[in-house]
Amino acid sequence: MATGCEDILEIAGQKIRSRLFVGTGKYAGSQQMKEALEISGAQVVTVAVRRVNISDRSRESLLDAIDLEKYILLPNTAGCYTAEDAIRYARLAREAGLSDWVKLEVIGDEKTLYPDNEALLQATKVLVKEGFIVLPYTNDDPVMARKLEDLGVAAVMPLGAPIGSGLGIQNPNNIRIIKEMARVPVIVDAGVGTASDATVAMELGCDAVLMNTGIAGAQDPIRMAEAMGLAVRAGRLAYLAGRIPKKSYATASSPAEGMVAR
Amino acid sequence: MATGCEDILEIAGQKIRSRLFVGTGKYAGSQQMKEALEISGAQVVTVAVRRVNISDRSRESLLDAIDLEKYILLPNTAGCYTAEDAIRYARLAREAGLSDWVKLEVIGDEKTLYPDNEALLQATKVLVKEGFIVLPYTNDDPVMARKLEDLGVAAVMPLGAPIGSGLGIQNPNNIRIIKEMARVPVIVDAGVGTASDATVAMELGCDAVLMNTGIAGAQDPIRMAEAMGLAVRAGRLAYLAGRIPKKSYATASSPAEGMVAR
Amino acid sequence: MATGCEDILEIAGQKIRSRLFVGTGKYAGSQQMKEALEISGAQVVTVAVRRVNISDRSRESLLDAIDLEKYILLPNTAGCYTAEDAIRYARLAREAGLSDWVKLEVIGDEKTLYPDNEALLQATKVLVKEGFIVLPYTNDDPVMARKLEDLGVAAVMPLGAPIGSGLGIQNPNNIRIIKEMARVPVIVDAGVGTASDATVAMELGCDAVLMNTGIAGAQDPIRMAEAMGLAVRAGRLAYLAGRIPKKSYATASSPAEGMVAR
Amino acid sequence: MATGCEDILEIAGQKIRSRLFVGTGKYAGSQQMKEALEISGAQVVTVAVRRVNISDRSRESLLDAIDLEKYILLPNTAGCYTAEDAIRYARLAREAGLSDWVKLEVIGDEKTLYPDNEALLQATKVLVKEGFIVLPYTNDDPVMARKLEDLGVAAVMPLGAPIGSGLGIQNPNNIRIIKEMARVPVIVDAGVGTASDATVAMELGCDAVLMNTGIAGAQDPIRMAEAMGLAVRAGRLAYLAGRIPKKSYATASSPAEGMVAR
Amino acid sequence: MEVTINGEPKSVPDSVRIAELIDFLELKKERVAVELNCFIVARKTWEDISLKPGDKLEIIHFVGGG
Amino acid sequence: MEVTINGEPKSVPDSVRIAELIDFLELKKERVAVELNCFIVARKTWEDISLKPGDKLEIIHFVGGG
Amino acid sequence: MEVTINGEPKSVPDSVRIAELIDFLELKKERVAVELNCFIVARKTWEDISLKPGDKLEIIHFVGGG
Amino acid sequence: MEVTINGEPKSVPDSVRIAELIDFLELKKERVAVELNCFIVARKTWEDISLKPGDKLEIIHFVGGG
Repeated sequence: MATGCEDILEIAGQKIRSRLFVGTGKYAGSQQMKEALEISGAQVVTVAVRRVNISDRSRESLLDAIDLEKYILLPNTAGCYTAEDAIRYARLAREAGLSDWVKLEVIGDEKTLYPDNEALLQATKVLVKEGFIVLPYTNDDPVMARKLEDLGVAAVMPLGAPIGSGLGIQNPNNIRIIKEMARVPVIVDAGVGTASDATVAMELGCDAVLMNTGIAGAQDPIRMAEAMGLAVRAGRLAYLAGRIPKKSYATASSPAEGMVAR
Repeated sequence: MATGCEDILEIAGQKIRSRLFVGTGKYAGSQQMKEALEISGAQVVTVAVRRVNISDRSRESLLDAIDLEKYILLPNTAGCYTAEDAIRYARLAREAGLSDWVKLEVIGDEKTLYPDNEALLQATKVLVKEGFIVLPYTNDDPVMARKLEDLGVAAVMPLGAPIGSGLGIQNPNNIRIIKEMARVPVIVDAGVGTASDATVAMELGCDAVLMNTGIAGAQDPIRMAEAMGLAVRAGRLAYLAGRIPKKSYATASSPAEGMVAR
Repeated sequence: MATGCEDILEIAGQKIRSRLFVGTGKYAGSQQMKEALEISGAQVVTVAVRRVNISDRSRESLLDAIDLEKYILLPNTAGCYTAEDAIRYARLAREAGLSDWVKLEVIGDEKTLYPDNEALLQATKVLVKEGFIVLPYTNDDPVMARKLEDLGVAAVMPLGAPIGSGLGIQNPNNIRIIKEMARVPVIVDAGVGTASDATVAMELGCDAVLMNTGIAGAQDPIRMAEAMGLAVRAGRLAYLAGRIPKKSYATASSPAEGMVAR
Repeated sequence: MATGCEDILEIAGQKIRSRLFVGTGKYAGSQQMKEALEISGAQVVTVAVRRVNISDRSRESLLDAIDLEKYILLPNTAGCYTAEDAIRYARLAREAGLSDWVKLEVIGDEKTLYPDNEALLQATKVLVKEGFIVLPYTNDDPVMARKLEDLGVAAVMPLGAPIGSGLGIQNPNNIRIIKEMARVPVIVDAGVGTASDATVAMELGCDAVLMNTGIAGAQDPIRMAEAMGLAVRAGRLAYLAGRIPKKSYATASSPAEGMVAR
Repeated sequence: MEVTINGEPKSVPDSVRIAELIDFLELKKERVAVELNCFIVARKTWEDISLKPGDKLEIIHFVGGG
Repeated sequence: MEVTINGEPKSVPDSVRIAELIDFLELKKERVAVELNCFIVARKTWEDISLKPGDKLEIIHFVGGG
Repeated sequence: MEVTINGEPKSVPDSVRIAELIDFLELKKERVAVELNCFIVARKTWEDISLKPGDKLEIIHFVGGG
Repeated sequence: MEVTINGEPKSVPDSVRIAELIDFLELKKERVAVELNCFIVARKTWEDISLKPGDKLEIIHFVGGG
């Protein structure tokens, strides 16, 4: 039996099996998305809130492809540039999804898609008061993380790098500090480009990793989804196992004594 | 069913299930070692050649702890500083192990335990002629790798960093170049300190990773062994999946169209 | 005559000779500080605002050691944790220094000394209205940088790493983005540990670098001050010169033709 | 007067003013080269050995552009793939240059231009016996460096990255180890792409840096030459000055006491 | 009568109730949320509320996103 | 009379003017700034303003900082 | 008689065969290799070769290593 | 007579001395080195050595390199 299985993530009282959270955007089709979700082992999946296409009913709804018994939906407020918009989308999401969870994004800039932290704090205040389980997408600023915590978020989700950039964790020191200071789970959100990026995030002590483009944009999304599932588990176990210290020089792994006579 | 399972490593005609090779040194005891080997999923395990302790027969032999049906023994020539010594140990290993495989080490310096490449080439020449399956421990020099190939080694094993240093792959560019030029399997040997180091090695396209201290020296070797097994699979799958390109700026993962009216 | 000498930095209409800004804290004595300032070539020097020691008049004042004909004083609001405090210190500094320049710091956390960006924006609003030349110490968030610009700061001063940490630029991608988006000078403030850190900051395109501990805390502050002066010039020139692109493989620097006959 | 001026490099009894060594290849013309050499401050300049063009006498000779009173010529054996060729070029160079110095290159691979270390050792043995001052271009292998030292080279010149790649020091740990073990000067040769790369090399404790493409290939070679001259001095001084230790968290540079009353 | 749904003019039965409208548009009730003139309409009230000419509706659902 | 300067009780001449106080404390006028009961006192008014018992003053100058 | 095994002097039965020696030392045949005076002794010849006084033997096996 | 210089056939005066050849080719003596049939010819012997038909010469100098 594998070790570390008793190591369960809990957010706002909800036990979560997998420390990999995945998005549902940018897949070639819903069949591909379903397979990717399945093999990734993820339980929490993010979705966006958009208008129904009333002129063309043909298009199947995303939710037909997602087994709600198996997955926890985490609606986002992607595309919102003001606190008002983000609050409006969060409320629509709650109405449509019958769940209080929201990945709160208030974007501050089109090129980086970095958050507008001022507006994020305003929106967080309102939504927490309305009983939402708020998981805010923020930058890697420990001061922001603490302010969000003080407002009552369920977790903080610092970015590792710009959304979809695939640059990996640009500032591991900040992520580590955020985790050391945090009293709520820390989820690295955005920037993961390949498996080792996810492993590094977990080795820093983070509680989970959220990604979308890193999987959906890979040449073979299914394989990458499997890779990410393994990578997150590997990073978590390595963190729990306690790595060896780094040294500039070598230490033999075979015994020095017992050599035959020269 | 997991993807990538049809992706089998073959060395000298031997099919190998797991791309993680592990050492057997430095464990607290053989029970701990057995569990670590088991959970790591490794099939190839390295061993050292040393004198039998004839005054104290009590000590159980390593091989009592290793199921030879399950594992492929890879004897090393650790501790040898000359071609002559390395050849002598390889021959003893063959005699004791009834196998032709050898992890050929000729150490050139005590502080770094880096190879003496001149002596390594000499020893390789002799042992290949004697029918050994030679897997040489070398540095990350593409020219050396090609010379070893030309001498008929079964694989090249460039170091990622000094043995036991835990520094991870110090020169990814060299490892990538070695792999691009190689016509035999490339196995990163030495330097892995944590799971992400192993994942990175595999993402560079390497065929396998060999480690000992990274697992045996961890605070919880069993958990780290599991982490390394997952990390190697994650890295391999990510390499096969084809990662997204890196970009300095962001790309949205949620659709831009379909926003509600302001 | 050296090239690049016509490359002058200008902040709020003030032409500034040197792109190295230095602090005056933590020196062994004012003689050491004077020599360090002198050899660094810096023109802008930061100072802190503190109570006069009225019980012990013996201590010479800092300003006795700084030739105000030669140096531009940049008072800071170090130690302030609220907008109110920072505003109060800025006003005191103006009254004492007869200058409108202020390095505006509003600290958000004791362990990282990272800024409280919300409070920083409030203080900036007030001080700009009062006619201060505000140079805010902020984190490496491009969104914050733009908000500060929109409030009318004279320059933005993103941190490279925690004050006094010596970690160097932790997130070069963010610093580059801030510079690409900025319409005012960008000065990397905090985190420089050694000369190459300063060179890297300038190679990213930044307009200047501000440091204190990296010089005053070195074993030989005078030598490090000289090193930093050279490093900043080197980085600036390299940026202007336009570096060669990076390649994984080699290109000969000696001609291929004209070899003698084999 | 600048500090560190008494810090003179000496190779084979020859005192050398500047720790920046530069190549003479790939310039737009000899006027540009002259200016670059001049502003770089370099004293040692490398040249290649090639056939005279007897059909077209128009072409001015390189040496017409280099004041031999001011510069120390370091002929290389670039383009040689065997010990024999390298020895032959070294002898021709001595005959043409009336100097015993040679930058010994024996290339092992066309794509990386990495050295053939076996052949390099052979050529070194012969040339040292013939009284040459041998400065061998080698890879970043501490074992090779020691073997070359034992053969009597005047300095070792490990590569930082492939020639002309501009990747900078790929394995700082190896370079540091080589320097710690070396009893002759260590000169980083090849791989420098921008000023900070040169600074880093010197901060590792190296005695000098040799580059060509990094300067000649820049968009503005003259400016980059000046940058490199400053960068090498900055790195050297920073090394001598003794940098501050790295810390994950902050330390204030302004005093904690003396704050006014709240 | 004419109303605006998701930014497009649309003819719908006079004083149609929202619940009816959802059927009329062949949408899955349990998958959508409705805003009427910028206020969210709680699902449980869809039976009661009927539209007036010129009403502005937003009908949203979940799509793939990160 | 008693006032508080930089947090410390201090006896100063009755209704001393700030300009006089600075001399009394042997401070360099052009190097310091003064807060009286939390309000900055412009240098040019130092001649005019005299202290009352219990006044709280902060007198600051520049020190080394980063 | 006296021989040297793994660097230690050892008394063994006169002209003992290597196969017998392995039993005498209670070692597992299939786990060890033997050098006699610096030459490897093939396992299949252990029955035939007997030791002489002063012979130097190295008997090795596998131990944990990386 | 015909010799080969730097790989190219070349007509030169019969039994021309190397020193003369360098002048003939308008090269700067102090900047070049000469190989005759794969052996370096020391500068001080250029006056004495004269070429034979079919001789192979390499004449090199320094060019820009790294």
